[in-house]
Parts: sequence; structure tokens; C-alpha cells
Amino acid sequence: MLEVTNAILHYGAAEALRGVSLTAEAGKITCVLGRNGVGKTSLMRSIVGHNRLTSGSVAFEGKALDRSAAYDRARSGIAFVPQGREIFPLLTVKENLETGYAPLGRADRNVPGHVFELFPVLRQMLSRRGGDLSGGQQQQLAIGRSLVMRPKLLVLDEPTEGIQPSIIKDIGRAIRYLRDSTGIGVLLVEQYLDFCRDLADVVYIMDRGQIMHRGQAEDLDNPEVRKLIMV
Amino acid sequence: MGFLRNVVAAGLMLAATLVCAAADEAELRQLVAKFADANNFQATEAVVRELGATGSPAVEGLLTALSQGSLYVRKADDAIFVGDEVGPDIKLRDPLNGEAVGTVAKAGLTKIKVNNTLRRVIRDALGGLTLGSNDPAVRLAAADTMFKNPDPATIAALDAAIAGEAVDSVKARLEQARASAVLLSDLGEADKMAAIDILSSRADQDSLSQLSRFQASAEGPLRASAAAAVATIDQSLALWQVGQNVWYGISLGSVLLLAAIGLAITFGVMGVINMAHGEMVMLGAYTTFVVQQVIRDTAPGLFDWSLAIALPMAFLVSGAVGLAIERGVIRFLYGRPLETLLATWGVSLILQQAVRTIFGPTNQEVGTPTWMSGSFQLGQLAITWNRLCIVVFCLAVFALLLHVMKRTPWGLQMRAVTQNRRMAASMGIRTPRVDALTFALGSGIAGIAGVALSQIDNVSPNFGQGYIIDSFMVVVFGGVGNLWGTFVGAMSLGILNKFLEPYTGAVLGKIMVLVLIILFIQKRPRGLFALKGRAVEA
Amino acid sequence: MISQRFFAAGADRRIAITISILIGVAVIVPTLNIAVAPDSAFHVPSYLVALVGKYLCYALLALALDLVWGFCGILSLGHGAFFALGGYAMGMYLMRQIGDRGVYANPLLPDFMVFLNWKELPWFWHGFDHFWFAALMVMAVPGLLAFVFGWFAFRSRVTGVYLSIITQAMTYALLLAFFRNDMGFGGNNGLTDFKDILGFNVQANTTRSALFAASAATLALGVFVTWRIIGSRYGKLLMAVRDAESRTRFLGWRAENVKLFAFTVSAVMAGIAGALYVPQVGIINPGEFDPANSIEVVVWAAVGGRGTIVGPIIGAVLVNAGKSWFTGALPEFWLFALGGLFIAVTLFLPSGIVGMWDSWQAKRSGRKAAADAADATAVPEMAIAPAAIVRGGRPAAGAAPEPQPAE
Amino acid sequence: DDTIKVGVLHSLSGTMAISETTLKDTMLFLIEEQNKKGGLLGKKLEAVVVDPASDWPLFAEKARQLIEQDKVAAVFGCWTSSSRKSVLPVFEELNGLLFYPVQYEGEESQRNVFYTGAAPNQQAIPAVDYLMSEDGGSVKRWVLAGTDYVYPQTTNKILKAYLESKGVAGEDIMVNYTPFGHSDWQTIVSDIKKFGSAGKKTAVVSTINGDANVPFYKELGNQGVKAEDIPVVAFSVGEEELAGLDTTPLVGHLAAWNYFQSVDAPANAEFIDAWKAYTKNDKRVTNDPMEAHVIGFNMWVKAVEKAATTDPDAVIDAIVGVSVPNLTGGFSTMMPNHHITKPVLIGEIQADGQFETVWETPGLVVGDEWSDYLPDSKSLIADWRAPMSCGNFNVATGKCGGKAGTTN
Amino acid sequence: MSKANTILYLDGVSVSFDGFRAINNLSLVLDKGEMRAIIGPNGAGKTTMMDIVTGKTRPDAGEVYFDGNVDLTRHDEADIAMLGIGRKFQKPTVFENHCVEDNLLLSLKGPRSILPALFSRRSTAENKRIDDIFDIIRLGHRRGDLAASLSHGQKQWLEIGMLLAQDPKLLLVDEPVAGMTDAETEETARLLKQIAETHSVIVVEHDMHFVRELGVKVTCLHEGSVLSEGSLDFVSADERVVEVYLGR
Ligand SMILES: Nc1ncnc2c1ncn2[C@@H]1O[C@H](COP(=O)(O)OP(=O)(O)OP(=O)(O)O)[C@@H](O)[C@H]1O
Ligand SMILES: Nc1ncnc2c1ncn2[C@@H]1O[C@H](COP(=O)(O)OP(=O)(O)OP(=O)(O)O)[C@@H](O)[C@H]1O
Ligand SMILES: NC(N)=O
Ligand SMILES: [Mg+2]
Ligand SMILES: [Mg+2]
Repeated sequence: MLEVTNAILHYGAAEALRGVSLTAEAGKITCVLGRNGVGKTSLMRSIVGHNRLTSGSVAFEGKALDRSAAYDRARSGIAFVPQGREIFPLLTVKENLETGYAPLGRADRNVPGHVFELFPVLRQMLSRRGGDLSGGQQQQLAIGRSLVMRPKLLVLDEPTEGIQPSIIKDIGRAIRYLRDSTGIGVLLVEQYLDFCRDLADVVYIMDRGQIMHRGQAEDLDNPEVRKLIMV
Repeated sequence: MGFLRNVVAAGLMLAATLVCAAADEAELRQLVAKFADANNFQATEAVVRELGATGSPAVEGLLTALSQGSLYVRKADDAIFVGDEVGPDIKLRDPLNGEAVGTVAKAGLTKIKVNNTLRRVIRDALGGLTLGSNDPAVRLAAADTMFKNPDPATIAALDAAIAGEAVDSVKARLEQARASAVLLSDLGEADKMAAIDILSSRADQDSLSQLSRFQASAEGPLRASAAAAVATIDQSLALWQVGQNVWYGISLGSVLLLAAIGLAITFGVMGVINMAHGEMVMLGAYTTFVVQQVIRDTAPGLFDWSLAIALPMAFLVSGAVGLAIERGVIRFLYGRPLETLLATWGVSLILQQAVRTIFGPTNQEVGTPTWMSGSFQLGQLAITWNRLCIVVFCLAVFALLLHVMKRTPWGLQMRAVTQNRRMAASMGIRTPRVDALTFALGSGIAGIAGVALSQIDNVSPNFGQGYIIDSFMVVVFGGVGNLWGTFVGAMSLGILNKFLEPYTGAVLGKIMVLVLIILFIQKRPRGLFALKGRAVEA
Repeated sequence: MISQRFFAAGADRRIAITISILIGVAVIVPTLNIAVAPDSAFHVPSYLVALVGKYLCYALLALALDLVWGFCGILSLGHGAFFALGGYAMGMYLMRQIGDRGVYANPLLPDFMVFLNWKELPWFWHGFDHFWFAALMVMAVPGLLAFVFGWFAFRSRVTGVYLSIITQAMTYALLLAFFRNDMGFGGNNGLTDFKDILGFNVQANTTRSALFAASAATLALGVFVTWRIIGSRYGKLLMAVRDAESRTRFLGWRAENVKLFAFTVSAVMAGIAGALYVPQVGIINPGEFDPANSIEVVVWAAVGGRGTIVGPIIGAVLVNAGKSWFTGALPEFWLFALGGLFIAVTLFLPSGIVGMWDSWQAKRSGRKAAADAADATAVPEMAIAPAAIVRGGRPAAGAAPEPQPAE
Repeated sequence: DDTIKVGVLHSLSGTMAISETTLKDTMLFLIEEQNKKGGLLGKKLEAVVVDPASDWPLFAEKARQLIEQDKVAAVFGCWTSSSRKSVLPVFEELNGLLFYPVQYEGEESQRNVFYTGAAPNQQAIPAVDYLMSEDGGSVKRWVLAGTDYVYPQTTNKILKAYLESKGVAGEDIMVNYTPFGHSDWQTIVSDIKKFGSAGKKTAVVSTINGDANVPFYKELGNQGVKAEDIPVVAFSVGEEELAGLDTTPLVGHLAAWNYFQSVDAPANAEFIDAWKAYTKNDKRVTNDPMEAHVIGFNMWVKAVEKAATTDPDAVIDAIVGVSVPNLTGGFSTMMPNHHITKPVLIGEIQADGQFETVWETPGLVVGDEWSDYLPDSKSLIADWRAPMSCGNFNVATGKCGGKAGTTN
Repeated sequence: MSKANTILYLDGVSVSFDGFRAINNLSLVLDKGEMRAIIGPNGAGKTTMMDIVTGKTRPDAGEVYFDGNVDLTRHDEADIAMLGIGRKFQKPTVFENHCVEDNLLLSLKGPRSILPALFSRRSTAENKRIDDIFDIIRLGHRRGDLAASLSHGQKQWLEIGMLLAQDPKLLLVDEPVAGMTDAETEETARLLKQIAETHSVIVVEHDMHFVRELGVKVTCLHEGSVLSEGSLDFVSADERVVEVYLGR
């Protein structure tokens, strides 16, 4: 459903992505791993339209996205949970969730029940300002918010960062549930290896702006592959 | 005002024709003819006094006409006429019975000049004449005139009028007029005591000054009782004074709020340091001018509706200009708010000069619809209609805006976009559209503020400059991004200003308000309605 | 081309060149004005000397503003007030120098006081008959105001637009106050009709040239001082406070003191600029406190390049030269031209003239470096800087993320 | 070469553009008319227009540019006293000529400047005299309301001294100042009403400047302050200011000037027609500062013709005593103090935005540069003719004030 | 409880925001030289506790003492930092417009007043210290780059470096390994243990592997107060901790 071909990205003169190709499929969880600073975030941001690629292309459901703006990508069904949360600090939790209504028809404008099941704390804090939440709560809000959009592809950049263990487990369960029940595709960046191994259908490993390995979750037990993500 | 005067005049005419027959018409005509020879103000004044002394209601019309400057001498035969200007000609009417006599070119007539002294003499004369009018409003006006110019000689006439008066409110005024005359008369102590009571019940500035003048010259118990009355009135007036300051403060606050409210969006919500905000207000004011100009030329009858027509027009004009500015300049500057200052400063210069080039540098006349002119009395408060309209209008605009911001999806998207444009886009919000419409909304609101402000200020290319500093002050004082803050900020600055002004004068008052703002910000570094907590620091 | 080399130079070299140019101008222009015959092609007319002298004072003011705005993120919309106060201090000295040559021939009281029927010199006018005292006040009054104002504001952690607006309120309040005749500063007519400075006739060509040279030299000194400040550890701290004030506190720095120092130094610089300005234009009046004037200073700095040392100078000179020229050449349309210029600068030179030049240079050298790096086979990591960093100086603008906005 | 340049130094932008732009147009008009008549000394006149943008130091810069760069023969310009003060040293230094067309506070006489507007005695004092007279309503109580700056403050100071000399008690004078551009007049108008309700005939003398007038008059109208009750006499409100107002509620309020558009004189009618034709605008009004420029320009032309050169020194010598027709049907003469003689007119506002003259001085009034009502200027006079050639001669000490050393 | 020999002493501390009690009668004592791990659900008040200690938030009630007898509620952030409390923030906050090296330079222990900052030059000792830190945080190859251009994880490291440069007596480390790879996590644990030999440390983390690696006493906060305290095994065996935090 998502296809990245030969993506090259520069920050000024520095090259952060050096010809990355990757596919993510509907109904599958695609995991991207890699050390700090290898370009995972850069790749995700290129996919959702926050960075503009120097060259290469991104296609979603067969349509090239390279010229479309971030909001059009979102409207075509890509939801994004960025690294660093980026919730709207001065909007209440409720309003943060409601920002996800924008691409929806009038009938769909509600918060799906599983959001509150997954993150009960959000229900308690509906009227608190997003920026006042604790780090982990914000992360939960960011994930919840993306689910409101009923995406076809969910792009998650280190979603477990700062989240308490029990909820990490819940998130894992939820991702699996979403994949199985709605058949959405999930593109997941993770450092947390165990989490990844449990979830991933497909695994990519990046290093220095390039894909070094593509395979299955089980590959992660292979020491050769593991070396790629060790210091 | 002019309209009102015409109504009164018409009423007088009617009354005059009805009772005309009773007076000795020939004698009156002789008197009227004297105007032709009166070639200075004193002489004219003498004629007016003589006419007034006849007590004949028939002269009301002609005296009113004289005070309005529409009494003429026909050069050919020194005959006197009331004239109505019709283009280059003047339609003549008989001064006593109002019958149309024909039309004459202006050059064939000499206008009888009036000055302020003369106007006053005429008004006094009319006051005596109209005591017996059929219209209670006219009698009321007469009573007021006589109250303000007390003359013991009128006591008898007033007594008669009081005896025959059926309307209570008019009767009360007549009694007050009589009381004021009594104080100056040589009537006995009992009468004067009664007069003091009546005056002290009136309890306004006029009765106060009459009583205090009386007190100065009176002796014994009269003096004491006058002093007591003065003290009571003083007290009640002091209270009214507070009420008046509050009202003035609210009305100044409304002006500040109107001026600032568009900025509360473009700057407060969007974070654009919009130095061209004042020019958006100015465009609204010029739109009003153009609308009125068109109405004057094409459909003068609609003039009272001109503001209602100008409001949507101004919203569209300023909104469209705002849209153009956003699309043309500002959209390239998101995330760089300081540069919006530079660019909008440039825009502001250009807009000012454009208006100057198109309309000229001088003031343009924006008229006030009749229903917004003048004032009414609420107790001892004189409330002018235009201020009241502005207060009401401003509250309405504020409520509407609050609704849009807090209760509509658009409002939510606006706020989301300004807090994190990139992430908002990733939520599927069409950020460019939201940006453009938000800026247009802020500008449009500034435009309709311009319509209202054109009613109290002069419409010139500098119009907006006068408001820009105050607007920023209000928005910041209230707390950036908080509409209620803007509201409370504007009102409290308005009221503060108006409470300081009587003690310090306008200049020092303004300086003190500025200093207080500086000190206040030390206490609340993020404005009156500061947002607190992590959310803000993040 | 000199300008080519000048712009391309590293920060330090650029400063050195700027200072040399200023010193050169300080020497050459007066010489060409006084020593060269008026009909010579090299003669610089007095008109130009006065004009450029004025620009130099503006440039110093813009530099002062940039010290706090560009390097410390304090957007002062009231810097005109410090400039004006310095100007008034100098103006008071010049007024006292008139002595009994005023129209009423009062040896003690300036004309406007006589004319308003004042009987004695107000206390705050004492001492201004001495140049040293006036010179001290030129620095002390703006400095003290800035210190007190800043002490309260920074301690209360007033930041961003809130700070901007209260600085604006300050200059606005001073404007209204100085307009009042009762204040004893000549009301809206201000101080004017100066005769001598240090015994020399202010209208004489030589005096004018000397003032010009003094302005250029002072600006050079200002550049030097600013450069030293910026280059020091304190300068880095200043920028750190600009970008993340609260973080510096958690490192133990007192952000309020950091800002206060810069604000005070900047106010003193602005005051000196004002003091040099007044004898050259011959008048100081409350118009200088007009908030619009202070905004204009911000505009100059932005046009030239905020957060650079040379930028504000170029901006001030360019905008004012443009204004002088346009108001004569296109008297009825010059606002279109000036307004258009401001818009164009923001759109096409988003970090000002110097900032844009820098980032263009950075991109060029960056590409070159990238190309070099691509040749080398073993690239250890993403070793290439995203933007060329000027060591010890300011990182290249444009490529750098924007500093925290005022709000 | 074959042109004579004339500098026009009026703000075309900024706060003063509203008043000064018309004066620039007036100058262009006068120069065109003069050229139609064959120019001056056989040369064409050429206007050099600059925009000092309501910025006082810029006035000085532009003045310098006009004289030094453009070599203009004379400059017509300035409005506010501040702008004039700002350019004075320049004109003195470069020996230029400035014609200043606006009423001002007096207390000045400079060799290079010709004051064609009114001094306080040509406007303020006659206005007060009128109000004190029976015709004017025998006013006993006075509100002196002005914008807080030098011209109103000085004028009020002079007026206060004058009123007190006429026996007006201190408690019967209320002085009030407002900032520039003041727009909220509610409190002040209600204070005026209160002050005026004390039973004595009250009048307001307004030195309110420029922009602040429109809201002031609007508030007067709305609060129903009628001219019969409390007349307002203004010194800065002319036809141009009224053009932005609905004057119906203001009928009867007064202004004191040396010229009104409504003045019934052939010279005026001719001028108005020519002006409307020149501006191609039937609604363009004329006003007092315009007339001052007309007078000043004609005086300069005559003086240049008399001296047969535009050399400033020659013109300065030639112009004293020059008489030219003013637009009110008489002649105005340049006096040795560089002020001119003018009639003083009091007019009442009419519903059509014009003034109707209700009173005028029987003859011409000589501009008094040093007020007789201020203690320190009482004994000063100005006379720029040789041999005195002094702007501040002290008749008490017999010395030429402070400028003795520098006059040349 | 005696305050002597404690580096940090909190007793009965409460704080609420708009009526919400984020910290509720919290008592916590850290001995000199001790390292403590703090865990607890999201929103338990861990970061708020650090805010209180570093002077960012004033407690509504309770005592906060440093080094036995210094009442921290009487000091502001800068004072507290100078007293010797350093902090790494949960969300990495570095000086983005400074190069990596200058970030460290500004953090280096030393005088904190204006004049020295104006005139001081960099000493060789300082250079050495910076080089050492670069060795630890492995960012030496990027010392001249703008901090803004670092990736998230690199910024985490830089913050740790800044904390080291400060050389405080007490280190408050909020989620240091968020966004780090497992290998880096182990590396960080080693580093912290090494630091703890000479300093007192409080670490907040959700990564149980990491906490286990540290092998120190653990405090679990919940709803603003201590829920459980003891060795990791002890705490993770606590039913309530499993219920609210670890999950099943
Ligand atoms: N805005 C930027 N400007 C310049 N360089 C950047 C920018 N953002 C990232 N980089 C650089 O690009 C490279 C890739 O960064 P990216 O954030 O994609 O890494 P990452 O794999 O997500 O790392 P982490 O695991 O630490 O989040 C890094 O070397 C980083 O320094
Ligand atoms: N300014 C504030 N206004 C309102 N609530 C706040 C504020 N600051 C913190 N809170 C609330 O206080 C609680 C404690 O927050 P804190 O950040 O200390 O949690 P934490 O333990 O650090 O969580 P995490 O593990 O997610 O980082 C949270 O519920 C948070 O929403
Ligand atoms: N001279 C004036 N009106 O300022
Ligand atoms: Mg990342
Ligand atoms: Mg936390």
C-alpha cells in the first residue's frame, strides 16, 4: 500500500537518506529499526510530508504522493504519531482528539471507543490542556489522536517512548487488534527490540541513511543482523 | 438633530396657523416688516424681543426660521419671507401663515444674519410663546428653557400654565421652572423654602448651580436650607459621577475592544505581528464613506441604513485585502513571526499611501444616521446614542467571535494550526485554507470595527495609526491568545482611563495608564488572563 | 570586488574589514569635505557629510538594538527612547552652551523657559553646562533607565511580546511626558537653536566633519565592543538565553542578569548614538520617542540581517538612504517604494541582506564540502555539517532553525 | 540657467499630511499661475517638492537638500512649530528663505523666515475680545482647551494673562490639555458642560490640533452642547477640517482666522474659481494657510522683482514694506519684523461646512512677534531693516538680545 | 527522620494544579552517594517531583531539603543548580542554535556571573574536560554541528553530556534511555553506575531492563505518593505495582 523508492533526503548539504526503498502493506506491521541518527525519523517525516525528498518517490495505494501536501497525505489515510509527541499544547485533550475530525465526514466525527479503552487516562483528562499532561500521557494522546482519523496506514515513530510498561503492552495488543480487525497497515519505528519482535511482520534495519536489511521478525535473533543495531 | 428641529418647526407652524386669526395680524406684520431695516444684530434682537412680547403664537414659525437662518428680505420690496433652499433658488413662504408665495433666485434675497446671542434671545422668546402649545413635548422644552433662564417676571405665566397643565411630567418641570424664578424674585420666605424643596428634588447640575448661587446671597434659615439642599445634591451627583465614569469607561473600553478584536485573531491567535491591522480598520472606515457617498448620490432615503449596508461591505473589503495579504506575503512567513512585523509594516505603509492617493490626504465625511445622533438622559447620565450603539455592537461582535473560536470546527482548526502547523497538517487540516480564512476573518472584523469607529473619529489615511498601539496594548495586556483577556483588558483599561482622567487630566492619565500597564505586566508577565502551567512553557 | 571579499569573509575578518572601513571613512570624508575644493569631483558636499553622519548614528542605534534583539531575543520596541534620552542629555548641554546668546538674552535659562515664564533653572538642568557631566549623563540616563526597567522586567520573567509591548509603553509614556511643557524639556518643539559644542560652532564645516568622524569612530568602537561581547562565553550564553532561557537557569546561569547586562549596554550605546545625532541634525524633540520610530529601528535591523553585527549597520544606512532619496525623488509615492522594499526583503531575503549572503555562502561551501566528501571513500559518519559553522561566530542563518520567536 | 527653483517643504505623508498636502498643491498652483504670467525675471519657476514625512529631523535634512543641492531661491513650507524650529538653523546657516504660512505661538523672529500666518495677537486675542463683547455674548467664564504642546500652551498662557488683565477671576478659567490625536472626548465635553452650567456665560477657546478636532466636535454635537449655550471658538479648525464633518449640529460654533472661503471679495471669488479649475474638483475648499501662502508667494515675487535678483540678502532687504492684495479685499504688508498685517475675522460654522463672518477687526492687525502679555518678551521688538537688523531688540536695555554677535 | 547525611529529603510534599493533586503528601529520602531508580505510571508525578526539587514548581506544602539543611523551597532554579543539583529533562532540551561543543562549554562547572563570562578564556582543563565528555557521549565527530541537527537520541546523549559537565552533587535524570537502542541503554546504565560511585543520582525510567541493570533501590510512585519501595524484585512483585504499572 505504501511504497518508498530510492528516497534521498538532504538537510542542507548533509545527506540523511541515501536511496531508501521500503514497502509497507495493508494488514501488516512493518517495523523499522536502527541506531540513533541513522535516519528513521527522517524517513517517516518524508513519508507523511514533513520533509521534502531530494529525489526518489513515495506512493500510497498506487498514487504518487511526492507533490501532495502533508494534509492531503493525511486525508488519503496516513496518520502519523511523531517522535516527540507534538500534541497541541493549548488545546484540551478533547480538542486534541477532535482535530482528527478534519478529514472525516460528518457522520464519522466521534472518538472511536477503543481509544478510551486503550488509554483510559485520556477519558479522565478530557478537559485538561494537552500541554499539561505528563510525557507518557502526551504520548498516549498522540496515539489516540491518530486513531480518531480512522487511518489506512498508521505511521508510528517510537510510540512506546516514555510509556509505562503496562500500557506498552496494551499498545502492542491494540496495534495487533487494529491490524487484524480493520486491516490497516502499520509502519513502526522502534528501538525497543522486544516490542518489535513481538509485533513485526516485516522488519527493516537502517544504518547511515540506508536500508541494510529487510526480513522477518525472527531475523532479529540472528547475531549478524543484531550487529547492525548495536553500537 | 436637524431632523428633530424640523419636526418641531413643522409642529409650530401648524399651531401657529390654527390660532393666527386671534392675533391682531396687521400689527404683527408691521412688526415683522421691521426686520428689513434692522441691519445689525442689536437691531434684529430688538425686533425679536418685540415679537416675543406680543405673546402671539403666530410668530413662532418665523422666529424658528430666523434662528435657523432661513428668514429672508426680498431685495425688491423689503418684504420678509421664510425661505426653503431648493437648489439655486429659494421657495418663499409667508412668515405668519406659512402660505407658499413663490420661488425666487438667491440673488434676489438677503438672508437675515443671526449669531449666537440672537439665537439665544430667540430661544427665550420662543420659550414664553410655546408654554401654551398643544404638544406636551414643546411645553416641556419651553419649561426647560425657562428653567435655565429664570426670570421672576414669568412667574405669573408659569402659574397659569401649571394650573392648566394636565401632563404630570410637564407639570413637574413647570413647577421647577417656577421655583427657579421664585428664588430670584422678592417673594416671601415660605415661597422660597418651597422653591428650594422643589429644586433639590430635581437634583441635577443646573439646580445645584441655581441653589448655590441662591445660597451665596441668601440669609438665615433660607441659607441653611439651601446649603442643606446643595449638600444633598452634591452627594447624589457624586454618585452619578461614578456611574458616569463607569459608563464612559465602558464606552471607551468598547472602542478599544473593537479596535483590538481583529488583532486578537491575527496576532493573538495566529501570531502574526500585524502592523497593518490599523489599516484594515481604516479600510472599513473608508468603505463606510464610499457606501454613504453612493447612497447620498443615488438613494438619499436609505441614508439611515447606510451603516447596515456598510457593515457587510467593510467585512468583505477588509477581509479580501486580508486574504490577499495572507496569500501574497504572510503565508511565506509562518514560523518566523518577527518577519511578519517587517512585512506587515511595509503593507501598512503601502495601504496608507494607496488610500491617500485615491481619496486624498484629508478627512472624509462619514455621516451619522439620525437614529444614532444625539443623546438621551438616564437619571443624571447623558448617554449618547452613538456610544450606546458602539457598546452594543461591540458586545455582539465579541460574542459572535467567541462562538466561532470556541464552538465551531473552524475555530478548533484555527487554534490547532497556529499551535503546530505541521502537525495540524498531518491531522488532515488544510492549513493554507485555514490560515487564509483566519487572517481574512481577523481583517474582516477589523473592517467592521472601522465602520463603527468611523462614527466617532475622523476618517483619514492615518485613521488606523491611531489605534494600532492601543490595540496591541489591549491584546497583550489581556494575555495573547485569550479572547476573554482581550475583552476584560479593553474594558479595564477603558474604565481605568476614565477614572484617572478627571483627576490627572487626559495626558497624565494616559501616561499613568501606560505606567500601570508596565507595572502590571511585572506582576503578571503573561497578561491578565495568563495561561499557566506546562502547556505554555512547552 | 571588495564587497565580494567582504561578504565572503569569515566573521572575524568581516568585523576587521568593517572597522577599517569605518575608520577610513572617518578620516577620508572630512578630508574630502574640507580640504578638497568644492568644484573638484572629489569634493564631498557638507550636505552629504551631515546626511551620512546621521545614518551612522542610526546605524549605531540599530547595532545596539541588534545586540539585544538579534543576540538575546529581546525585541525592544522602545529603543528609540534610549536614543532620545541620550539626545536630550546632549541637547541640554548644547542649550546651556547658548548662554546669553538666546533670543531673550537670559544667561541662565534656555529660551523656552523664559518664554514659559520660568524663573529658575529646574534642578535636573544643573551640571549640563559641563561637557563631562553631559557626556556622563548621555550614558547614565539611558543606562539607568534600562537597568531599572530591565531589572524589574527580567526578574519578573517578562518575555516575548509582553516585553516588547511594555518597552513600547515605556517610550510612548515618555513621548507623552516630553510633549508636556511642564516637564521642562521644551515641549514638542524640543531643544534646538544650538550654537556651540565644546566651544566650536556646531554649524561650521569643520565641526560637522569632526562630528562625522566621531560618529564613524564611535560606530567602529561599537562594532568592536559588540563583536567582543558576542565572541565571548557571555555572548554564547546570551544566545543560549535567547533560545532556551529556562534551560540556562537549570545550568545555574542567572538569565535575568545576562539579559540585564546586554540591555543596559545596548541602552548606553543607543544613548551615545542619540548624543552624536543631536548636534548633527540640530534638534531633539519628543518625536524621537514615537513608538513608530522604534519600530523602524527594528525594521532596519531586520532588513540588514538580524543577529549579525554588520547587518543592522547595512540595514540602517540602506533604509535611510532609500528614505532620503525616495522622499526627494518620489515625494508622493515613496511609501509605496519603501513598503515594497520591506515586503521584498522579507520574502526574498528572509534573514536580511547579510544573513542571506551568509546562508548562500554556506550552501555553496557546504556543497563543495559535500562534493569533496563524496570523493573521499571512507566517510566515517554523517560527518558533513548541515551548514557551515563559523567557529566562535554565529551559525549560518537560514539553514539554522529559527530562534525562538518573540512569543 | 533659465529656471528659478522654488522649494516646497510640506509633509505629504505621516500625521501632518492631512493639513499640509493642500499647501503643496497651493504652491504648485501659484507657481503655475506665475509661469502663465510669464514667470519671474523672465525665467520660468520650477517647483521642487520633497516629502519631509511629518518627521522633524527629516525637515531639517530636506531643507538642507533644497537649499544646498537643489539651490532653490526660496522655500515655502512647514506647518507645526516643531518643524519650523527644526529647519531654522538650516535656513540661518545656509542663508535661505522660508515662508511659513501657519498661525503659531509667536515669540520668534528670524532673519530668513517670513511669518505669513497669524501671531497670537492676530487670532487669539481678537477672538477673546469678540466673545467678551456684547455681540459675542458677553462671555464671563472660559475654558481654554488645547492639545498638549507648545502652540496651545503658549497661546493659552497669553490668553490667561490677557483675561486676567481684563478682570476675569482665576476660578472662571478652566484649562485643559489633551494628547495629540485624542479621540475620546466624553469626559472633557461633560466637564465643559458642567463648567458652563454655573450660570455665567461660558465659552470654549479651542487650540485643539488637527486630528483631534473631528471627534471633539462629534462629541459636542452628540452631547448637545449648542453654540447658543457654550460657543466654541477654534484657532485650528478651518474649512478643510470641517470637510470631514456633518456640521449641522455645530452651527454657530466659531473660528477665528484671517481668511474664510466665504469672504465676499472679488479677489477671493477669482482665486476660488481658479483653484477649483486647477484641481479639477468643484468641492475643493480653500483655507487660511492657503491664503497665507498666496500672500507670501506674491510678496516674494514682488520683492524679487524689486530687487531684480533672487539673492536672499537682496530679497530680505527688498521685501520689508512690500504690499500685496490679500484675498479678503485688502492689502497685506510685510512688516520689518517679518510678520505681516492681516485682518482678523470671526466666523460661525454653517450647515454647509463654511464659515459666516460675524465680526471682523475694523482694520489690519500687525503681527506681534513678541507678546505684550508675557513679562520677558514685553520689551522685545524685531526689526530686520538696517541698521537695527535684529530679531530681538530689547527696548529696555537698548541692546539686540542674544543674537547680537551672530546676526549678519 | 533525620535529615543529616541525606542529600535529598522530601517530607509531606504536595502540589496541585487547578485542583488536581499531582503530588500528594510525598516523602522521599535519598542518602548521600545513593542512586535511586524511580518508576511509576505515566502521570504519577515523577517529573513533577523533579520540578519541585529543581525549583521549577513550588510545592503547596511540605519540606524539601538538600544536603541535609538547605531548604530548596527558598531558592530559585539558578540557585539550586549552583548548589549542585543537575537535571536531565524528559524531553531533551539543548541549545539548538549552538554547536554541540558550546552546549557543553556553557554547562561546564565554574563561576556563573557575567564578568568572568565576558572575559574568561577557555582553559586547558576545560578543554580536557570537554574532550572527556565527548568520549563518553560519543558525539566527538559532531562537536562543531548545531545541536538542532542532532537526532532525537543524539540529543539525549548531549543532555547527558551537559549534565556531566555540570558535575553536580545530585543528578536528576528523567528517562535517559528513551529512544536509545538496547546497546546504548546498557551503555548508559554502566555510565550511571560509574557516576554513582561519586555522586548521588535519581533516575526515572520506564525501561525495566535498564532499571534492573542499575541494580539499585527502586521507588514506585503512584498518584503523587510512594506506592512501593525496595529492590526491583520486591517492587515488581508487589501486586499493586503490577496492577497500575507493569501490567500482566
Ligand atoms: N533538522 C535537521 N537538520 C539537520 N540535520 C538533521 C536534522 N534532523 C536530523 N538531522 C540529522 O539527520 C540524521 C538522521 O536523523 P534522524 O532524526 O532521522 O535519526 P533517527 O534515526 O530518527 O535517530 P533517533 O533514533 O535518535 O531518533 C542525523 O544524523 C541527524 O543529525
Ligand atoms: N501544569 C499542570 N497543570 C495541570 N496538570 C498538570 C500540570 N503539570 C502536571 N500535571 C499533571 O500532573 C500529573 C503528574 O505529571 P508528571 O509529569 O509529574 O508525571 P510523570 O510521573 O513524570 O509521568 P511520565 O512517566 O508520563 O513522564 C499528570 O497527571 C499531569 O497531567
Ligand atoms: N504653529 C502650530 N500651529 O503649531
Ligand atoms: Mg528518530
Ligand atoms: Mg515524566
